Amino acid sequence: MTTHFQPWLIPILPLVGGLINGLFGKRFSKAAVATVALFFTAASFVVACGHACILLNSGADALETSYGTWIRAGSFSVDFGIYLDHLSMIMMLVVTGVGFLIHVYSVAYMEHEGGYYRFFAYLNFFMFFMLTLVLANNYLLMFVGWEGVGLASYLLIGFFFLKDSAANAGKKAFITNRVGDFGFLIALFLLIQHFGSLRYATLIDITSHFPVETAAGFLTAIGLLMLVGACGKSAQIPLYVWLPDAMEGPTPVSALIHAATMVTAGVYMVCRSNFIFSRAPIALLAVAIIGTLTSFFAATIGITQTDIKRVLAYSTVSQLGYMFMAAGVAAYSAAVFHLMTHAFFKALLFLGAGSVIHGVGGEQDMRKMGGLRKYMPWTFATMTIATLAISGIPPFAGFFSKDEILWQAFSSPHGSKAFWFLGLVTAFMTSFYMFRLLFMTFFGEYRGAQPEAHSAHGSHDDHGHDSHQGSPHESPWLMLGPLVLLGVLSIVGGWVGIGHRFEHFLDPVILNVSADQNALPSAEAAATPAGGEQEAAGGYTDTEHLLMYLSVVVALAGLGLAYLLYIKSPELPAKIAAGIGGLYKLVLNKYWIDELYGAVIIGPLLAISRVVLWQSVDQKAIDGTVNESAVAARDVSQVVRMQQSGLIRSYAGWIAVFAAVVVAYMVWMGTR
Amino acid sequence: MSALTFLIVAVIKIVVTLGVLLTVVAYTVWLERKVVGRMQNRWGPSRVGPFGLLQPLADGIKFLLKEDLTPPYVEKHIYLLAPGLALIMALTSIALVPIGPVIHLFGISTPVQITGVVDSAGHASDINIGILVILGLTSLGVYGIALAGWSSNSKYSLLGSLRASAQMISYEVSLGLSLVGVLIMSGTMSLNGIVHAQLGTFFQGTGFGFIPRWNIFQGQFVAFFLYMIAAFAETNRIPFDMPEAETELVAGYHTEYSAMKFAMFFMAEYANMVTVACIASVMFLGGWSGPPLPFLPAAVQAFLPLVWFSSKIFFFLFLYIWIRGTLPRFRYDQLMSFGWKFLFPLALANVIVTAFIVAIRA
Amino acid sequence: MAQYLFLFFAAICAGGAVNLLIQRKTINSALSLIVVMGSLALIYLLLGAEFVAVIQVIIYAGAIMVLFVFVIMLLNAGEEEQAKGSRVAKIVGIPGLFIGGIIGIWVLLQHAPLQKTMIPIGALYGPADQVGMMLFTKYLLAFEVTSVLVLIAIMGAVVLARRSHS
Amino acid sequence: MIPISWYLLLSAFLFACGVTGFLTKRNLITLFMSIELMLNGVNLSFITFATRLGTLDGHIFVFFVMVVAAAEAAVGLAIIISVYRTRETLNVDRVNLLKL
Repeated sequence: MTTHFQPWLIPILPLVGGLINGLFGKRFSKAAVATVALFFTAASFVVACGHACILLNSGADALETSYGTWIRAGSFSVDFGIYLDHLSMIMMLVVTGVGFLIHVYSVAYMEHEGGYYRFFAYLNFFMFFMLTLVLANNYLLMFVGWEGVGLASYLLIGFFFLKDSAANAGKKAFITNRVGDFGFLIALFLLIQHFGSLRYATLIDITSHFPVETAAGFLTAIGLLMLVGACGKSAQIPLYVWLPDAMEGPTPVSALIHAATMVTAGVYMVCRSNFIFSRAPIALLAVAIIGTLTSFFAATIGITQTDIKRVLAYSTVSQLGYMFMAAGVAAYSAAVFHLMTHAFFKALLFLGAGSVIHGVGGEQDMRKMGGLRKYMPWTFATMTIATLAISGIPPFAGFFSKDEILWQAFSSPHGSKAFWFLGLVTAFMTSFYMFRLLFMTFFGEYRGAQPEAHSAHGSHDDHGHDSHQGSPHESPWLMLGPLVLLGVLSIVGGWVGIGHRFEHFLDPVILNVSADQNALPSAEAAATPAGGEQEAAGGYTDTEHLLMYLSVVVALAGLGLAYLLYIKSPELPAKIAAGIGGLYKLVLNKYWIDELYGAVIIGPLLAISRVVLWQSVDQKAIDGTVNESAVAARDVSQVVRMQQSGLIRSYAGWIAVFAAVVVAYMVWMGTR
Repeated sequence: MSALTFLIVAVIKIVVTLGVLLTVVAYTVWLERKVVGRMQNRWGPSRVGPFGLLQPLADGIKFLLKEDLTPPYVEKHIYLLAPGLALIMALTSIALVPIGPVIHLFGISTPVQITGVVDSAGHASDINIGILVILGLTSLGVYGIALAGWSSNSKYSLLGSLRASAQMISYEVSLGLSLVGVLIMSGTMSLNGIVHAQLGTFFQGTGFGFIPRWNIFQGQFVAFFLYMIAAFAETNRIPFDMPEAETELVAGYHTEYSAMKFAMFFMAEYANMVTVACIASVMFLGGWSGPPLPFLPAAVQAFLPLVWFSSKIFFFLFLYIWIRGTLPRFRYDQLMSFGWKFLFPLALANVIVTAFIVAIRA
Repeated sequence: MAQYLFLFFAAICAGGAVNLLIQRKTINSALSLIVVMGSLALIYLLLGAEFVAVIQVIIYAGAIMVLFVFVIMLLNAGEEEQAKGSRVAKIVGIPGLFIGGIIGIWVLLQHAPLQKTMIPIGALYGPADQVGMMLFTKYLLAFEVTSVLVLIAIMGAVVLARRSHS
Repeated sequence: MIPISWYLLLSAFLFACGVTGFLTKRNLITLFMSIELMLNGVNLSFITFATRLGTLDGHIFVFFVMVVAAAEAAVGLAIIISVYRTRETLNVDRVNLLKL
């Protein structure tokens, strides 16, 4: 390791920024706060790039460094260690890069908010924890980051804590995540129990001696529990419910945490644990199923939502589902690839949405928008790019990653046609609701509230734009800059994946398991020879081409349908909704999942806590004991206190008398 | 020597020493009046005898003959006890002071020191915690003043004695600490031993061979000044004479006293001065030792120690008077804060530094 | 010779102690206590503990009792008003005291070894340097702790005695 | 030569006097002095035994007792002074608010 290799700087820098802002920010000017936050984030990004180069030049599979022991208990010990391989490298670059852009964006976006310094402190803390999560060299440290980002997201969702909905959303997110974390923790305990270590490297070589579990064994158990954790963090069925509500937070937060980075932690974790999953096919299958279902399910909900941010939220859930599907078919690099591109265009979409909300003065209901094309051309342009990207239309980023996933789902030894088909349908729906969003927002004519009637103002995303009421307006360049950059990224971001180049990029991470025979071959490893013989044809087999065209067609179909429904004849949707009333209601109300949970889990829980824990145990048993003992003490003292006359000399007298007794006794003992 | 001769010798020594001491006390008063007079461009006593040399005698007679009145409402016994206590404590201390080396008279050899004896080897030895004993006696000396003030049942006296006792308690600490340095250096608490530790000279053989190895020259000068200041306070002399600040409290603790009782306080004060002078010279200026003067005849040599000692005493007494003629009186709070916030820390520092030096030397 | 010295001082000591009890004026009690301490110092000398003897004079008689006298003067605590003693004290205390005293004397006098072991006069058991040596080696910790205690006591005294300026 | 028991008797006597004083006197200061008397009695027996056993530990103990007594006197007298300020009396029987 050269002296240039100081990876610890990457997480620490944002922490420093966060601390400075958090401790002293109150006294700083907004400019100062912003400067601090931006500086440290940028610094962290630069350092990250530097280390990426170091890693690539070193040609090593992974660079690991330890900064001393954190916990030692018997043979078990955990280090403060950093593990830098291609996987964590990508994650780190995405986090710092996108994070930095979003910081820049927030400077303008949050300008009119209270608690400016608080916001940036939280953001920086988030960066710190996220980077810890990504760069950790063992599961426990990862777990620290895991909880940390949870905390950060809780704080940021509840940033407008004066608003009940925001506060509740924060709690909801936190508690839901607890469920997942619980699973994750148990997985960690199992790891400790069976392998006595949590260090990736150690685990990798221990597990390399394990055969693949055909039946359910403890690897499967671990895998499933990890999946539970991942579901919590990455908003998969059944724990996805918190993500849509999380949109209560400021839009940049939604962009950074609930689209680009934190929610992908689950995917990262699954990919990181590939050495376990590739030996637990059942767990792997579970991952795939959950992912597919989630993506399909969320997409259907996305179709009916009218709140711009909620649509995006559901599409996020759905895209995450995609990634899980990919991971589930052992196409880890496809998953990571999609993770990356998704980070770009989804962040872009959220920022765009933010810009829109900003422009129309806090309105989030798409039905009150429309025709914004003329008012905010830049936002429109970038949003369009993002939409094309997410809908998987070439040559935009989303196409490559999504197509990759579909192909893997189709061809991988773990994949199946069912996954592929559902994925395809999802892709169709995705492009449909995304274009629906685009059309409803930017086309047609402005349906927003007029200057005098600014009722919805500030109701959703507390936005004080008292400076400019009335007609929508383009956002400042400080906000557009990041949009444009991300736009560029969401165009070119996908090209790295042309001809399976990206798959092999992660080989060092993945192959180190599939290298040994007794592990399942990962999708790429299987696919490589397939692509290998066809290198002439741009690295694609015919089936692959076929599927590729198919997905493009599907995407275009979605576009067309959206165009038909929302540009051509805007009255149709209402008709259709009326036509299939029941189903529409069901979907519109998100299948009443929240209500279901409320009835099945939360209600009983509250009831039990109130009746049993509070009223009987706490009030009767515990308080009762305390009070009774107090009463007893009082009664006793009622008698005893008669002795306390307040006369020193009487006390002294008693002392003297008993001292005399003792002495007399001793004398007596002594003389016989 | 037999017990009888021992007794006789002791008695003789006591009588002589006390006689000398009282004379010195008397003439210190005269000296003070004379010197202060000169300092204030007056003649001072000059009527009674040549240069008013008989003045002390006259004063003594006057004190004896004056009416000795006891005010009503005083605590009789304590009122009577107090002056005696003060005087006794003042006079007793002198018993421990080594005034000179062993002398040989009529075949009996004994050191010029009441508590001193000659051991089998013919060397002088005395109480080996002499300095502590002296400190104890001085600390008891407080009672005289305190009780006097309280018993005479007058606000001036009470204030005076309150001040006196507070002041003496406070400065006793610095006093004791300032001596610790010397004790560390000479490694004994017997005054005799301390004097012997200071015999001889520095720079043997060089031109400076005459500089004696007195503690003051061995880095104890800080302690010396500390001691002098604290001692001034102990003896309630200007600038520390709060207890009898005539401008504030008529005459302080002895306001209600008259005639011989007052004289006793008076004598006690001057006796204390002498004691302080003795201790100062013993602890810091080598007691009866001094620079060797080989050119003198043997007969004179024999008397040198006494000469040295008395000249040192004289120096200190003159210093007392001089300062009285020079300095104004402290304010009470100044006095206290000076004692506690300046003297005390300085004394501590001196102790620590000395201890370090000695430890390093060893 | 030594016996007579001892008896003499012991008599003074006991007398002072008794006087402390019977005196009504606080100042007299204080003075008699001083007498007790002084004579105790001399008894210590008889026991050969010269250092302790002097310390006794300096600390007890010279410092603590001065403090007492000082406070007595300050508060001008004159007569102690005579209240009728509690009956319990009269009934239990006085006989108890007698019995205890008798038992004590009896034990001490009957205890042969105590009678036999004689303490010679003049031998010095407690030279200052040895005491100091022990103080700074064997009992160093206790010594330090005590110094801390004294410091705390000083601060406490200052805080307590200061007039509370609100 | 003095039998050790004499010393012990004296010390016992002093201690007893202290106790009696503490039990019978009413003046706070006198009580305090009685305590000092007890301490002195104890000291005497310490010294006696030290001399008898030919060790110095007894002396050390006495030393500590004295130091503690000094500290105690300082604090105690300060307390007495503040008590006198608030209650205008030194009679312990009057200073009896701390009860029931």
